[in-house]
Amino acid sequence: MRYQPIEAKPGRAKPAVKKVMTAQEAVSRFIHENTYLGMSVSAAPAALIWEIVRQKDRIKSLDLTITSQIGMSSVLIGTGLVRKLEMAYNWGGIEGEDKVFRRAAEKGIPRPIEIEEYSNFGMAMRWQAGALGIPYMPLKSMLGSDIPKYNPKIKVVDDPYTNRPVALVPACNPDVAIMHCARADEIGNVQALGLYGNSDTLARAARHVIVSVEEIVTQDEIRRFPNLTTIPYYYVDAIVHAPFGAHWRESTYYYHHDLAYGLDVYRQFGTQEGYEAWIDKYVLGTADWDDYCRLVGYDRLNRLRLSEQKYQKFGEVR
Amino acid sequence: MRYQPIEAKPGRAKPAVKKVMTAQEAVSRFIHENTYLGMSVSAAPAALIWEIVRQKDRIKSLDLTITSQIGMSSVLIGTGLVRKLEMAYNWGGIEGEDKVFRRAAEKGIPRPIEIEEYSNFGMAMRWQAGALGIPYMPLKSMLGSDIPKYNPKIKVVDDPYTNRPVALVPACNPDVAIMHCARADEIGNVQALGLYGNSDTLARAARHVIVSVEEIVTQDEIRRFPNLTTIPYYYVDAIVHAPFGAHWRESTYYYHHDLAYGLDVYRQFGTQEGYEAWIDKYVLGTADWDDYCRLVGYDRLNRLRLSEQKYQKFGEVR
Amino acid sequence: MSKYAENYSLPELMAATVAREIRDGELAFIGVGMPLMAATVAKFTTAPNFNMMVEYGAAGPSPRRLPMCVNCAVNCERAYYTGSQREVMGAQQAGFVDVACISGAQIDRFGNLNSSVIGEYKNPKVRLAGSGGANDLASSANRTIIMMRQDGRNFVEKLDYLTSPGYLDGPGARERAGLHGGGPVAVVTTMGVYRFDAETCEMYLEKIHPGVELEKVKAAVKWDLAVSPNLEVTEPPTEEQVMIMRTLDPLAVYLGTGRATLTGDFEAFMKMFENSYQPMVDLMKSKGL
Amino acid sequence: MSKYAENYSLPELMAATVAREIRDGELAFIGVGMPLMAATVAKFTTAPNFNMMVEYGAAGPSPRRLPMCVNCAVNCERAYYTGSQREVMGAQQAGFVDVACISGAQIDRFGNLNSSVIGEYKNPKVRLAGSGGANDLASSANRTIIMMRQDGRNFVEKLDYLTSPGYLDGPGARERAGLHGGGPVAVVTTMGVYRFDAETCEMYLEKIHPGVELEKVKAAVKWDLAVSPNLEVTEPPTEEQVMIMRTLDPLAVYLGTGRATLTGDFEAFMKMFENSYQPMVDLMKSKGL
Repeated sequence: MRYQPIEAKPGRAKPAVKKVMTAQEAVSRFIHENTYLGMSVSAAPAALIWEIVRQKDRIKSLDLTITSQIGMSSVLIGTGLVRKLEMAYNWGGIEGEDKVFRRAAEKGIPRPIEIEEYSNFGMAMRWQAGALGIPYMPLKSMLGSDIPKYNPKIKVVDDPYTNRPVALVPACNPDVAIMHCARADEIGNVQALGLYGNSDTLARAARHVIVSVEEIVTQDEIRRFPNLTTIPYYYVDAIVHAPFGAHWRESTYYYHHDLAYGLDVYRQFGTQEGYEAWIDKYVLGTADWDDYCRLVGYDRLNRLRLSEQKYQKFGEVR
Repeated sequence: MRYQPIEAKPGRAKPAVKKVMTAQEAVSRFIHENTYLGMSVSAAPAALIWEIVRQKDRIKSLDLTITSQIGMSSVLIGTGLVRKLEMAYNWGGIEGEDKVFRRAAEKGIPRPIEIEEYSNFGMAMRWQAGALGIPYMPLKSMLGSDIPKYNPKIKVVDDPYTNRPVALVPACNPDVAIMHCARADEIGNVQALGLYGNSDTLARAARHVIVSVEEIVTQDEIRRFPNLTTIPYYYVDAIVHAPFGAHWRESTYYYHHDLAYGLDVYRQFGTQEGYEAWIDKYVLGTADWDDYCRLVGYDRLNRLRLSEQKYQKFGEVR
Repeated sequence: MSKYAENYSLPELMAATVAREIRDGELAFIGVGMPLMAATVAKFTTAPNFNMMVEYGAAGPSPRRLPMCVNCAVNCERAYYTGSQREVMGAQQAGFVDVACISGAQIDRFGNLNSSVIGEYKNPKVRLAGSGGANDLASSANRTIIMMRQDGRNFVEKLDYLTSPGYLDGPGARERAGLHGGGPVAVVTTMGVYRFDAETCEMYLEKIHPGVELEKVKAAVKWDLAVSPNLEVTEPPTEEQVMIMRTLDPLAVYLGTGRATLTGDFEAFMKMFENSYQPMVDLMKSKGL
Repeated sequence: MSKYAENYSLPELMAATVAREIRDGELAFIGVGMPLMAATVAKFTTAPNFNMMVEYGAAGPSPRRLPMCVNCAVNCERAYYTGSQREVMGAQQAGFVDVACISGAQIDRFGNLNSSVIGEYKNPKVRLAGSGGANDLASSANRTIIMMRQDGRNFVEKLDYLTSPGYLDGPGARERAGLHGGGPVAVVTTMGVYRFDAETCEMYLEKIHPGVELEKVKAAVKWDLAVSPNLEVTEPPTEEQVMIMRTLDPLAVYLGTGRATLTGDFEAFMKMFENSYQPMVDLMKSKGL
């Protein structure tokens, strides 16, 4: 015995310090070549995706993990940044067929994309396992389907309690998670409002977490409704203030989906040339999210806000 | 082929109908001899426990599943109602040693009690598996300890992804869950406020759910804050209006723990005679929860409310 | 009951047909598009106490405008619960969903669906969206209703990829696979309505849409289609059902050419909301919702 | 820094000792009682940016009164998060808890704890509370600090039941068992402070409390206790540390005879809150919290 005490390694908790930074800064600091990136669907982290595209020459390649993405992932895929996509669903939703995704998956344009597929809940449970620090989750989806046949990570085994088949999915712990939420304080206590999909789970699973928010609020506002805190500060690395940060998608209580715009974007995404022209103008051609919003028009964005708030507002029944 | 169409069995969802009833009615309707009963710890469902004791001659025997109970389970155990206890922790907390539990476990007084033990998270994950409809959950607790040694339901196996040991716990789906929460509407949309332990998970795992609440609110009040709904109506069978329904324990934002009372109860629970005298007066000697509250004194209960609300109130920072 | 409509579109017929499959008091898992139309019609007519769950985290909404997506903010409107997907998908895995509407690009005789790829999986001719929640619903919902186009090529002998399980390869196969949901009970297509036989689990034609010829239906199915000896004609939508659909979706975004109309036209889009707000509010009020 | 207190109790010494183990910025999993006192002292003195997690679903509270339980409403006071145990225990299993305080009725040389039974498991002489969260914390927290009474019989060669793992049977055993948390780093008792040797994982005496004789400590340990060649005397609490503890717990509910005082005396209980409200508010304000 040497009487040298055992000391602990540092823990995973992020400190309770101010974390507000620009999207440019957050993306530069946490997202690098070959980053394993998790992306939420509700709300869509458009402001952060745009910034990743702006830094694409530095970042070069990403592996992407999503449950579903409705429209927004194409903005990344069309740049050729995405080497691999772990997914349950990737399509345009109401905007229609995702031609960007089809070009990548069918023809390797602008880059071949490796696809690893799950059901929605299957992928969500991978994040859940990651969030809980356990190696896998058992579930009752995907049994009997072709999904496990083409994805060796899904193991169909007999559950040791009932001797009935169960599908296992391995934990997923992305390097970085990006998401857009309603509000946060400066130290990173995040309150997503309305429906938020798996953003809570994804934040818990990821090593680093960047959250763009509609509003930065005081600590007292967080403490008024501590039950609404969906992501406590100890998971969060960066808070980016990005009003309208999910446009062309919606943000519950803040603004409505801009369908006229989304349909038009998808029309342009029909060809790779159209995609590139759009990216050049709206993403690479804008310096930051505020600049993008000016290009779209704050008058338009404000009308989307009024439209949403005519129907619903936080804390009210309308 | 007989051209007889396949029809579905009825689903598990409870209907969206009025569910408000008395504790007497709810307990009579759902809790019977040998019911497998799940009980939340936060908040303590005292009003419902008292009613179960009042109906003990009909109910005769229960199997109880808890994560932890701090004080309140003794009220049941001392009656001899509990045949088996699945638990992580059962003690008096600040009120001290649980003599009722000790008498049952050490001496079989008033009835021998079978104990099945887990860690807190281990037991919670049994409810989680039950809530998700999966046969078990893997976790990284209890490894290397004696807990699995004395509980064959816990299986320590090598995880098929990392080949490292993991502990499996089987799903738990109690027949009935009882819990106390802040508020609900008449059809059973429940909003627990403050910390609520595993009440959300337990409600999802159980076949039938009885929730006592401090307040019955309108549907519009629920819809003002749909993010606060911890248990949607489709899980819930009965709503019991029981203001102060967790006394002597606390209900966040409503009233403070009545320590002076709890310590005194625990002093009386020191002997089986003391326990019985207390039960005779405060439980069997009262007709319902309102009657119990009158015996304790609404003036006293209101002072506990003022004491809590001096420090915190829903929607405010004090 | 309202009398049958004289003018209605094929999508309106399909939505009305699905609406009649939903029973009062049920909890239904609804995607946007045609299933949402069906659900709204059901809630405003025969099933006022039925509630919707929406995949990305909402339960019991009463929206007065058109949701644009399964994760759209509209799905939170006047909801009992909003929050996480885990709540909704967890409840559905645990058997709390009475009925779910799903779809696919291909279907086989046992109601198995493909929504992943056309062609070889690793080298697809057409890459599709993927399962999303369809596989989960097909696995665990108490019953599913399938809505899909019937284009002459997509009722196939063998799927290119089995995304969402129907009855797999026949009786007992779901149980053997470990699935605990009930499987499909109806397929509502552009041509008719199909059921599954309790003995063989095979799909058979139960109803044929007004004006569709049986031979055309048979030609659009790649296997030897069983036809009910009591083949009926699909009941048309009522005037009220059509009115409800047109109030909620005046530009026929889901049931017609509305998307083309709105592409790039922000003013038309805003006007659609402005014009439909009051009629929807009045309609809901008249229904006591 | 405030100077050392001249009058302090043994529990106050223990709490102050644990307070010094908590570093600024950490996330700590705290039970009520003595660990809570230690945490409050730490937050008000050397670790203002440290935050507490509480087992039944709260993170970052700043209570101005005495919590009565790990699931007490007080733990919600001015918290950043309140809600489910899954959040708190899930985070801790995933490695987000820097430091946790746990306890037990028996301990062995490798820091394994028993809080379940004394005697045979199936036929216990004394039935204890059970693991609660102690096993989970001992399994997964980054490091644990053990606080316990040393009564002459409970530092044992072999536990009656291993509830919460320390280093099990020595170097490498935690890893072999599949545990990913770090294990105990200190044991603070009524007699002294122990550490664990990096080479052998065995407990050794690092500090002895003022006025306690080494022979007494050795006699209270059932194995041949290793003693640091640089044995120190435990640093006493400062005046400020003692003041903080007495402001939060004026009747010594946790650190003395307060419980006996309050049993059945509602007026005394209410007065305790009334009298400590303003001093606590003032104290927190003076600390900028």
